[in-house]
Amino acid sequence: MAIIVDESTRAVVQGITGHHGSFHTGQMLAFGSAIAAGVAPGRAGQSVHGVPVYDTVEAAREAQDINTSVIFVPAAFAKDAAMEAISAGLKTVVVITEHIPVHDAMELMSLAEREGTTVVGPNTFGICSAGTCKLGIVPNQIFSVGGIGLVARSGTLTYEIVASLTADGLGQSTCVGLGGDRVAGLDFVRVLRRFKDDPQTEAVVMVGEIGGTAEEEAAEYIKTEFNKPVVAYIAGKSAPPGKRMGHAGAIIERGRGTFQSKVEALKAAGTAVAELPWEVPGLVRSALAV
Amino acid sequence: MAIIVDESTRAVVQGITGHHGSFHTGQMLAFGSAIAAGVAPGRAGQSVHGVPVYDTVEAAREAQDINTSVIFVPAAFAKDAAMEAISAGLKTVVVITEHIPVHDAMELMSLAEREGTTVVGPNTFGICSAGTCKLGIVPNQIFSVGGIGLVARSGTLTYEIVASLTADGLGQSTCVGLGGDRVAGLDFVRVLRRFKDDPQTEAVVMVGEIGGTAEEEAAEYIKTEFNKPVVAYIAGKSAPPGKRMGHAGAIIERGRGTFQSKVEALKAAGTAVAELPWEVPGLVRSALAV
Amino acid sequence: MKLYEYLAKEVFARRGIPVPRGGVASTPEEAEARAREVGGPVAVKSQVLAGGRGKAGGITFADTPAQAREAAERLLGTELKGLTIEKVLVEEKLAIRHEIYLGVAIDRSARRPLIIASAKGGINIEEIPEEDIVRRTVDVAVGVEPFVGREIVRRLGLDQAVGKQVADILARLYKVFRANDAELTEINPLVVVEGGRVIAADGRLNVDDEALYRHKELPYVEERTGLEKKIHDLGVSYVALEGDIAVIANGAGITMGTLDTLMYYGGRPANFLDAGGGTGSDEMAAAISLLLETGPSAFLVNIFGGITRCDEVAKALIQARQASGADVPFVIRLVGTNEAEGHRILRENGMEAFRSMAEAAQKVVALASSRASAAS
Amino acid sequence: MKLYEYLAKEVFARRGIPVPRGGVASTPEEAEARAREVGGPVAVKSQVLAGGRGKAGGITFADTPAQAREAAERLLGTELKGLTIEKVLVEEKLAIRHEIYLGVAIDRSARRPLIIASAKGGINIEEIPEEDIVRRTVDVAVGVEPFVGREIVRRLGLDQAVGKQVADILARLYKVFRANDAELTEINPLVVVEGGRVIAADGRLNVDDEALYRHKELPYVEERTGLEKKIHDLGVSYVALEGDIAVIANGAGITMGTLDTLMYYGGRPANFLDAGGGTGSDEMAAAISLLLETGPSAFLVNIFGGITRCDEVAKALIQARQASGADVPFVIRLVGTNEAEGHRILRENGMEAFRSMAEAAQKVVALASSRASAAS
Repeated sequence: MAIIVDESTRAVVQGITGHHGSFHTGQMLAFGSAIAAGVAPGRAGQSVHGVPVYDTVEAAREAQDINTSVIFVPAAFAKDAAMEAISAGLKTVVVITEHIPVHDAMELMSLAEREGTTVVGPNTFGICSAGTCKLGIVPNQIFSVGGIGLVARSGTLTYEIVASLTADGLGQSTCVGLGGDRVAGLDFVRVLRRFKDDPQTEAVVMVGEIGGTAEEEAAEYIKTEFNKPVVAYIAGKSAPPGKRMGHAGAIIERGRGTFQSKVEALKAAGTAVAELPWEVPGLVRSALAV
Repeated sequence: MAIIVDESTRAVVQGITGHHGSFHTGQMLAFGSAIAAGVAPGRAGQSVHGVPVYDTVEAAREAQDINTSVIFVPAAFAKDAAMEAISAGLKTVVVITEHIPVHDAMELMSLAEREGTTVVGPNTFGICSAGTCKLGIVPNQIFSVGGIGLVARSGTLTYEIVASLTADGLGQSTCVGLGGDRVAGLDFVRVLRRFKDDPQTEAVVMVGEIGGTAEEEAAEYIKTEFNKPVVAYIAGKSAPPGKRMGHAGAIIERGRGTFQSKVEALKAAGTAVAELPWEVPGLVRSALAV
Repeated sequence: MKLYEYLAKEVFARRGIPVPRGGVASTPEEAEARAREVGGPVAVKSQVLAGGRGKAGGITFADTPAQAREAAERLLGTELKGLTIEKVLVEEKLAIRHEIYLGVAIDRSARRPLIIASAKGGINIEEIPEEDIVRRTVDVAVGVEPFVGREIVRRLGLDQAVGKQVADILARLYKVFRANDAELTEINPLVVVEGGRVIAADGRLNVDDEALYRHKELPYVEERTGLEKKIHDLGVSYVALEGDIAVIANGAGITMGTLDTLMYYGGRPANFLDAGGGTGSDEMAAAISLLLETGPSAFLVNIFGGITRCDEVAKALIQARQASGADVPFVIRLVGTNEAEGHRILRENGMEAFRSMAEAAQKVVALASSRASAAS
Repeated sequence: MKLYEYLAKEVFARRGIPVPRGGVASTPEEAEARAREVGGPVAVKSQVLAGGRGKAGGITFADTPAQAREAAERLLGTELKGLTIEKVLVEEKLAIRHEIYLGVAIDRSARRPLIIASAKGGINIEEIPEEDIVRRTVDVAVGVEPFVGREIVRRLGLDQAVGKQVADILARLYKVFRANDAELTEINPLVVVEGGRVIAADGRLNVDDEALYRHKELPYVEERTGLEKKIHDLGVSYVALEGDIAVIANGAGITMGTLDTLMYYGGRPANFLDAGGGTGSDEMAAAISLLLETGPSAFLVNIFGGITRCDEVAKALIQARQASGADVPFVIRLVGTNEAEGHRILRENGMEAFRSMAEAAQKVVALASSRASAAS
């Protein structure tokens, strides 16, 4: 099973001829992902790692069986690319691009909502269902197949935790990168809803951080509706208010989204909260043992 | 049963304090329609024919049980009023106002489509389910309850035909005014779909006119999917091309929407087409007798 | 409201759509001056609101400013397709390599704007084979994002360099359409000139009359004749037709139905006049007076009194007829609320009153033809 | 990017939002001139990017132009909330009857703009009781139509005359928000003055940094210190903190996690520096050099090599350290692709290399505290 991407995913890479697009197409193919087409305006007829390139998503769709897009185009053109994918009827769009203006993100989400499209990101490491499909820039070798679902706001910290789970013999179902921006297609609750219905997923690891109230909303959802064990780690305990910690999202603004409020909410919902990242596998084992 | 409006309809009148709004509120109440509230900005606390007036649709909705709006506000403010009704979650909006700019109508329909709202009009005589609910400006006394559904682009011509049906003992289920503008919330096909599922409706009278291709699309639908007898009358046989016949919609443009193409398409679909308006009741009787 | 080509192009240019260098002229001298400013060969184009100007001789070319003046002399003040040429547009003559059609209209069924494009421009869009036309509706909540242009130029099969320009022009043309409340805007032809630049060689911009109140920045172009304008100002819809029987009804559909009925019985309507549902008696009287000035041989009034009461309609008709003092026969069909009282009032005042449309139509046809034979 | 009040008000005024008469001044003489232009009593307001200027003494009133000059003399060049006052805004003093709060922000959960309003303005929005705040998200595909304003002023309980102005200002403020790619725009207070006019007495406009490239029309307001700016220009995220241990990691989350770990073991981070996933070795070296200029007592580098190879990271770190020539101890935690090779290279070059974050953090804390005690 897994969620959002799996063996039925057939992807187009928008921006496939660019530096990152080309490199990560190779990596995704090496992972085993079905990359069926690439898009780069004016480059129709070329190929990248054997993947045929088209001028537009509609052209790619006419020629190839695709249902998902992964976007590597520069920030100034990312909204347009994502809207193109949504308008072409693709059901999932993974936006890797960072530095997208927040108003572009809001316009994009407005369209996606209307069309019923799932947007992963922007500014995400992507999404990976262990053993079947990776779309994004997360390293290939850290995953192993199993029952742990991951949902995270930040990248490298998550790689760290995935690697520690794998080292501990705890394989993964799907690892979802929400992305570091303030406006994103998915949030913890939306992903937890999917994990709830996924038979492969036995427990979920949430990697949160300061800023926003998505973790607090997740705690409320876990308390009232979620039916599997959850372990959380929240980054940013030491962050001063009002300073943006790298991610546009990671900022304590107007007293909202503090480390304390997130940890308290999660604990009150029965979620185990790791104080340090490497405590996660042990907490997962304990949670599964209950 | 009937369609779109019935005994469960509870309406708010937007623009209730204006000349037309006030007069027709009285007429609608006299018909027996449940008019539960009126809206007129700055007039909260007043009442019109005993109907309480509120400043906004949301205020009306907080105070009264309403699910439908009928709009009498001037053209320049009609889009805003309709969007207010849609945004407040009303499921049907009847826009009586004429002379609404066509771009306003397109914006309105875009929102309505997104929110799943049924828009009747603009520039319509309204809608009337005989015996239960009339929203609009069609005269009260012409209706009688029965099994004939009507769907029409123009007003007075339809009153004429409804009156002739009533005189002939052929009562009506619902009479829907599509409105005379180029961009409208409903068209023949959308209304026929509803009549198809309405047990009260035994046969349908379509009152079309030159311009557009809605009658041709209806013919295609009747041929392939519709399961009840249809009688049509098409106005505008004598109209010269390129001249707008009163309605913004009634114009033969670029060779499309001629009288001939409509009549031929309908006849090919097995629909009886009346040559003159007063032939309609006879054709309905013949169609029902088959 | 239709804008003249030169006005449409002014709007295009303000939105960054490339148009030929040139300017409008009302006199041969101005035309010469415009040609001198342009330098080199020019096109002199009659500014009338009609298509097919080229075939009808309304567009000529001139190699020198003097020739441009002569061309303007030949065109200005003459009639083209029944319209007087009051202005000519003098523009650089383009070295055309390829003609494209680009337009934005309204798709009634989709209830959305519709982009129409073809790589076979230059001729009337109706004459372009269907398989050479690319259509795409636009969600007004989103607009024309760049990807739409890329997809359309791909379907048109344009090369990269031309395609980029056309996609950009399309996005701008859509903004022209939206910002001006247009019913239709077209560039036909959009030309690719020697060297690869893309330029709007012609321009059409029809603005929704209902939205003119919020476009005070646009010049007002009057398309109506004097009588049409007078009647329109009463708030009623009027279209002049070829026949001799004047017609008034209340509602666009019933008015069309009345004309159709009249023709069915062999009559020839002089006009379409929809007095609407809410027209007052003063306006109706004024409209009747104006119609009488056109010298009809008979008058047919067809009123379905719904909210309006028939007795009030009857009184208004009598007043209107008396005020006009004309000797034209009136045939009136009147049904609905207070019908009997209305009929009594009409008959007492010597006006023919019917309940059936068929009878009224037959009667007025008979009256009109007897007057016609009496006159001949 | 935050705009100064006077710049925000310029943007407001261009969108038709009423603002007080007045102007900005960089010298006491200019302040006097501005006050003379205004005529009558004025407010002299320090232009610094901080809230609570009134309470901190940054806003004074003056009855005459001479008093305005004196007030500007007192304020200009001094510090307010740690920021130097370089300009003052001299404006008509308003006869305030009522203060309203109006703002547009971003609702992360709804992924939409969020209108925030309160009839109890004038104080910080966080101090207004929840029940006195009206919130409403906006669909960007629709925008703020007039009905939204009517509903909001109804909920605020404003009277008809004031409500109409506030609804109009709200629609304009939303346009300011959208047209300027704002993260936040606020009018607090929006004041009702004697006579009933509504005026924006203060203004805040924070523009999304990621969208600045398309707002060349806005003046650039630099908020960063010299070092922050230098490091930011390398394409990495940097925040100065109070401690003594410099930190670099690759990724915002892992960097925060590194700081948290460091503090868990009793260390005090000198900074947050996220070198990102794709930062090259040159940029990392440059960032290290800049951090060394701040005089840290030790350095902690935490790298998870995913796509990046650990051997390459090791080489870059050695280069950077050698180039800087500084004597500060480096503790490096390095895991991932080619991990063993990376560790070998580091150890050979005399740098401490760990696989465990805990060990690395404990080591750097120990080194920093021993250096601190050696120094004291």
